[in-house]
Amino acid sequence: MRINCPHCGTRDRREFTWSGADVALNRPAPDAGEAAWDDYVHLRENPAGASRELWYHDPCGTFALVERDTVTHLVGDAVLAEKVAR
Amino acid sequence: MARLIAKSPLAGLVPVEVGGLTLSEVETGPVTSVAPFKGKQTAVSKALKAAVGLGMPKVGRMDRKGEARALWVGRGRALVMGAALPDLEGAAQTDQTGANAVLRVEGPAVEAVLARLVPLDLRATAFPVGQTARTMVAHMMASVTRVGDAAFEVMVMRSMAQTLVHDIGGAAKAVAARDLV
Amino acid sequence: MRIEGHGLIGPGTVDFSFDGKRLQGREGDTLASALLANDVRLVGRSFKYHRPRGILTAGPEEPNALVSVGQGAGLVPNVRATQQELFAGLAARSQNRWPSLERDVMSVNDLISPFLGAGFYYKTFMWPRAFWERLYEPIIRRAAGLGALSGQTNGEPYEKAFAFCDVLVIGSGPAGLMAALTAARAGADVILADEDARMGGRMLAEVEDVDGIPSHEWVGEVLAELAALPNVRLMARTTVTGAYDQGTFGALERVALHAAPGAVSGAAPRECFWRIVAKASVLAAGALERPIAFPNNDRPGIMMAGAVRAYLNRWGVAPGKEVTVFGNNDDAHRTARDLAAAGVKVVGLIDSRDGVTSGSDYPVFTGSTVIGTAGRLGLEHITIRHNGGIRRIRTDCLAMSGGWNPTVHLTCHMNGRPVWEPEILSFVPRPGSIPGMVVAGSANGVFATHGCLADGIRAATEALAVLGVSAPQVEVPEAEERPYAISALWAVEGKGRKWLDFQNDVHVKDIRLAAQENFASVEHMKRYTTQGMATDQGKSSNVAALAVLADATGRGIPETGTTTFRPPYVPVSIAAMGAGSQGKGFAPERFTTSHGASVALGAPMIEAGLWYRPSYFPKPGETTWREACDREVAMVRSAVGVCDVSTLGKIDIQGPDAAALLDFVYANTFSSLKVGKVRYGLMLREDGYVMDDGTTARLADTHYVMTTTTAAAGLVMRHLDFVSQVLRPDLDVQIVSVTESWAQFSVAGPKARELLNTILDTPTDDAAMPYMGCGPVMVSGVAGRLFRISFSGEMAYEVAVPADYGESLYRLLVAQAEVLGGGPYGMEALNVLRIEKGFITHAEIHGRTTAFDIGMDRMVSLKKDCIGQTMSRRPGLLDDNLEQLVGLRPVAAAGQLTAGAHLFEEKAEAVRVNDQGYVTSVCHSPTLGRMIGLGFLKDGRARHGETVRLVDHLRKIETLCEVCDPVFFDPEGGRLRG
Amino acid sequence: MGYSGLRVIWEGLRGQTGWKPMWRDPTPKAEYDVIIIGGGGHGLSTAYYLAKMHGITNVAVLEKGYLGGGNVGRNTTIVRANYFLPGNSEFYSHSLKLWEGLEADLNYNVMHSQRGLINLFHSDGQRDAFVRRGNAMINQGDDAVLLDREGVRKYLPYLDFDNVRFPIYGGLLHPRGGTARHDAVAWGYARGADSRGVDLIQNCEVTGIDIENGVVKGVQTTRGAIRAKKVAMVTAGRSGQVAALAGMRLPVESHVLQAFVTEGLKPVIDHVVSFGMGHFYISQSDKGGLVFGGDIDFYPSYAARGNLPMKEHVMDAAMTLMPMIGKAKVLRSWGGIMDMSPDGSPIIDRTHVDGLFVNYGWNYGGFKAVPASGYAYAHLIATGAPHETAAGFRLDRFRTGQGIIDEEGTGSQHNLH
Repeated sequence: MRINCPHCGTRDRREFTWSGADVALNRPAPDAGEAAWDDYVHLRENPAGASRELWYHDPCGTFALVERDTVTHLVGDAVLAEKVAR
Repeated sequence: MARLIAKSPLAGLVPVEVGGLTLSEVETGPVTSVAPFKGKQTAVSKALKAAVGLGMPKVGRMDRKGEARALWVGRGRALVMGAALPDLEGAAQTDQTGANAVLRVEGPAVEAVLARLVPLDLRATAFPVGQTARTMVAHMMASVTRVGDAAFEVMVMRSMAQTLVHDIGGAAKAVAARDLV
Repeated sequence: MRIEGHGLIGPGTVDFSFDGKRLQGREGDTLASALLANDVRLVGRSFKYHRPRGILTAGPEEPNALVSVGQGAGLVPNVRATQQELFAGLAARSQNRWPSLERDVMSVNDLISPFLGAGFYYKTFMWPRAFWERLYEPIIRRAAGLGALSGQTNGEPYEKAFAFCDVLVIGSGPAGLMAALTAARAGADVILADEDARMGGRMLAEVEDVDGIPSHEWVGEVLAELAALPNVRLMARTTVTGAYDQGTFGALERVALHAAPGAVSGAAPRECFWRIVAKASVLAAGALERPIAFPNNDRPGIMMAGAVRAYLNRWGVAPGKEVTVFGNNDDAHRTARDLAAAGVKVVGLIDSRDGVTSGSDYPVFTGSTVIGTAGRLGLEHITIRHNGGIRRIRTDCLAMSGGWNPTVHLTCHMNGRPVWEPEILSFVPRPGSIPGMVVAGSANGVFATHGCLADGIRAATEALAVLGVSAPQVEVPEAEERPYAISALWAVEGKGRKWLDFQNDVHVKDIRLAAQENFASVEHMKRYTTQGMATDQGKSSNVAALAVLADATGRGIPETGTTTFRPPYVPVSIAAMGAGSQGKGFAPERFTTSHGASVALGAPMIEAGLWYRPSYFPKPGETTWREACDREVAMVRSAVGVCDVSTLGKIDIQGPDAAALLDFVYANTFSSLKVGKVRYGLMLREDGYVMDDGTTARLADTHYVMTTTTAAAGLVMRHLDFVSQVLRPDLDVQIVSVTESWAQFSVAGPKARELLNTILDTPTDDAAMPYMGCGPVMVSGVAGRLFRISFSGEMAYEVAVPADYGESLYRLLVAQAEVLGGGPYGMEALNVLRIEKGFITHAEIHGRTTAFDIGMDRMVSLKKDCIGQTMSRRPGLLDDNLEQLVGLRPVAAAGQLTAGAHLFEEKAEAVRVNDQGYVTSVCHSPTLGRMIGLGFLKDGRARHGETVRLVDHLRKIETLCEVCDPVFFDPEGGRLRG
Repeated sequence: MGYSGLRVIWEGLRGQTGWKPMWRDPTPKAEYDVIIIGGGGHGLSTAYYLAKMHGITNVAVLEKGYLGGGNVGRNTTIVRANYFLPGNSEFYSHSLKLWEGLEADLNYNVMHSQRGLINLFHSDGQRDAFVRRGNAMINQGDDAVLLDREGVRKYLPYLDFDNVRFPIYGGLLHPRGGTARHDAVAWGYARGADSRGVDLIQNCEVTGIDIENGVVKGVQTTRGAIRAKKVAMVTAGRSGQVAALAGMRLPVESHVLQAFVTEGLKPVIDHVVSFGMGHFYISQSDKGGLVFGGDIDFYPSYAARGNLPMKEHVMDAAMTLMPMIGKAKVLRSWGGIMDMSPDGSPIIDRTHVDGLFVNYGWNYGGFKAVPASGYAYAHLIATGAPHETAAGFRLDRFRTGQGIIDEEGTGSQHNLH
């Protein structure tokens, strides 16, 4: 499998650490309540198909938001996580 | 009072000739990590250029000017080697002298040898002189930079210097031995 | 039998042996061709019934001719004789037989085979229960298996490598060659890989012309053109074994397996496992011929018709003196034709089809089938049904052809399902099964040479289109456009077993039994009968087995479906895929700057993650680690000790929002820390549990340096990147690991300052550097940093210098310490010192403990948002009945404590329901003169003074302990402050 | 029909003509008391115990593919009871006891082989953690033996004691640990359930779950609507999707775990061995293949196949620990879909819908749980109350933080368990 790093281009999967679904981008406020936090920390869409997820390119220290299909493993665009609108 | 003696990361491990390759240590001189803060990239690059004649390197580039080198090492960060830096307004500056082992690997088989260890197309067509990559060398994170037609510099964490020399040496021996089959 | 003047092999002779018998082959032989040339027909025994078996094929699909090659630790079992190139001194041995191949005791299994039908073992061996492990299973295990491993560690080199290209062409037959040529002429970067030592595929095995010259000569011309191109890489002896995501392929190259060990440099890898990344690929892997299931179709001498042709035309070997041919398709006729042309006696061509004509001068039996064979260790005659009658024919070799299966395997590796093509009675690849892959030639169901050549050009054109490159005009060479007509013939009825999976001994009746028992799904059938699960993965047998199952269940073949082909295409040695990792190569070794100095002091070095750290520093006269450890602890408590702590993670954090970042990632507050001060920090995971701890110093208003534990250094660095890029990209901060930049040494003990002042350019004192202070210092002329922190409970400092000076400073510190009655201390003493002070490590913060559990819940600031704060307040994490950190000391001074023991009330039985907690860390405290420990106990903080019983079942230790505060030594902390 | 050695001989003498189908292929009825979604190991054992222990036989098991085609048919067959946290200990202990009587219970040889499992450790810290585990096992009534380095050498002389990157300090031996023939477990339970009247319906995919006023009414399938009083989901690898049919979002991520088998070899590895520093475990099947595996690929996937980096990592671990297997060749590799829960432990519970139950989150440890999971799930479905051995497997434990069972200590990162 090859993943796109927005800085380094397409690289072997062995250079990356998968870092969770895109739910991580929307951290609730401390007082958002039990349900919101349960949602954020535990519950997952876990899609069989198109997915948006975070990958860390370990050698260059970049978190990317990557489109990937969990059934076909086709990989789409990757953008810098820090630039993703929340 | 006693004076401390400096010892470089690859001291005692190189120079060596192995499998037709020459492995030697790159004397980096002072090394500083430069990472501009938000919105300061251009200003820092200018200041750096004024100081050592090199701006912040583009992604995947190593630039040189005299003894000074500026090596891209990841997201918004460069290592400036071979020149002491003044305070650059708007950047995090961190002394990294001696933090990394920088090994020069040279010889006709260098591409074939690195192909044993690096998951990257390092042939000159894809990876010309001056190109650098943050990648892996075997199990180690590394910067791999082409510095000549048959020469690369490989940089890993200082503590892994011995493993680096061992891995590259082993690959070089195996590549050389193929010719005997 | 060799036919002189025939074949493409060299004149030189090669000596080798089989089962100790010395034989001679030719340069260019495989072991299989050489054995056949020497009239060796019996080469192995089957898996289950130990039936005598001979060479069936000439390629990777070989199920029978598996041998062991080499000896001692270099022994390789289960080598396919059809792919082992002959070399001088090759010593091959047959397998799975005892005492000899001819007389194999286990062939008794064949006699009782009526009772050993498919899945018989599921229905018996159940009583008495204890007999399974003691009797039945050992017998089954010994009988099963093929070759044997030596069991010895072997140091022969193996290799892994990466390669990149625009177009990977897999297979160098007519389609592959034309595809490679087309792509190469277009300027694409091409890799052409073929599993054979010699490229050309079937063109080396057939008698035909291409562009007016013999096909093998044409192959030579094309290869010469390819070899001369700088954008082409030819990889012979390289089998592409797996197709993975985004154009990544695994491939196994046999580098030195065709050379005698010792004849070449010992450094040459035996095999190389390639990771090939291709933007597009052409699969031109050809086709594999399939047998026909007729009664007793497994005797040595019964071979695939295409293989017989290959042995004849490529290796100049006639596998028999009186050959018969049996087929259901036109291709079988070529075998008879070529044999006859070479002067080999063809005693009959049996074609199951009616009305087939042949202009030959050997007998042709159309509308006929083989219904029986005879010959104990090799074929002697066959029985055929012809014109309603039965006829016996004397023959020592029967060449059979049930048709050809396109080699679709790689197209199935990403869950692609092949499609049934009734025209050729085979499965062909489903287009698009592998992104970027185009299938060509026989692999695509195109069987004529001309068609393959044309299809190769077509496939390369499509592959080039993937790259956005247009293909050059390439002419299709002139070649035979022979027909391929086939009619279905899967199994021939008759008395005797009709074998399908030759290696696993699955026959038609087994498949029917599976259907009878309603293992009707093809997967159930496979699993129940083991059809297709042998080393050949059913390459030639699966389709016929499917057809038999389809028939037995009243379905068509397409509805019955196929089992899934999974990587690897051919078996891959573990040593190749794991090359480089033997011994220390498994993970990088990390050495501190003081490593050499510690070793010189005699310290045993132990692993701490990837690092090596000194365990203890033995002195003359000390015979156990405990003696050294006790001395080192006392030394630190009474004088001064030096310890390299460089392995702890160190992270430089700078920027306008550095303080805000730290407040967010730590449970406690760092924005309030004064410049020049250090604070202990507790880091939580988002689920509220403790992730790591350490100290962080504020060097300047916008500049901090954080320390982490050795174990979590990488994890914390990634965590900080995650926070700054994913959770809080609003923060303006830069984070850089400086773990390797600084060599850092702990100097601990009452004389710590005295020692330091011997090396600092400007002496320090309590006012300049109070407890938890920090700042820049000059260390013997070098700019360094000093931190007044302690992990021992003594007055202690950590002094850091740039790593280049680490070794020098360490040697200096140790030398100066010894002057003061101190010296170096290792991990053992460090551990004792911290337990005496109740300091925690990952033994306590093991991922299941909260700040509440370790008594630090008040550190979790509620005045700010921080990672883990919200979830740490879940009710389930704040229950008093949870296990809390306590100290433990034995009631009797000599009492033993052990880490990993569990805690119970004094009188309670030591069973799970009474479990009260467990012990995490113990040591003998030389300071207190007894063992002490840390552990977790239910509601432990409220139980100080209570007596609990420690039980270590494993070591048979029970000890009454007093529960106490985890700080055993200097609870007021007076010593820390000096 | 009963199976026995005598029967095998009798059928051998008469050409195997008397063997009856293992299970029927019934047409779905309009209504069942209980519908079990998923004909894998857990679903089949649930059906079996519903019939056997609770007398509930008007049950359908709906399987979208073939029986036992999920993880029960693609795993490394290890059976053990070596957990150390309350909640898991009692459950896996119960499961092992059921395994030990399974052949007699099912009249089917599942080849449960208690050849012993050895977990190696490579540092003092790991040893202490394994001692805690071993003591917990004995507290639970199971067995464990602490081996030092020399003790390990007696059992596993072929390890590379001298050169392995992370030295072998010792091992924890679980004598009753071992392996079983994975397919046979599914088939044995299927046959047992079928013979008690349960309808096993293959090639029947559930496409909807009918809920009215918070009460489950039945399911929609590719073979039509089927009504049911109770519906039990047990679809490892698809838990999230099936639960979504009932409007539920689960704490689950689905990841791929690869496994490998070599060509057949004469006996060389007599135990189940696991390496403590590289996610590698191995045993040798009765057929002679070395069966081994490692960690998940660490990215979510429903593809049931993995990629090279983890394959190589597993081979790397093999080569440092026991280089003598280097000459063995990997014959086949495959991937299973693991439903990873936030604490690495499973869920067997009711849901917010009356009559609808969940059983999922077995991470990569589901095979050994097959007997006890079915046993406990059947109990929950039949009585409405959790079985005492599975009371800890609550769905709400993550939200409340109460009774989290995190054996790995890696916290709520599903892929790190």
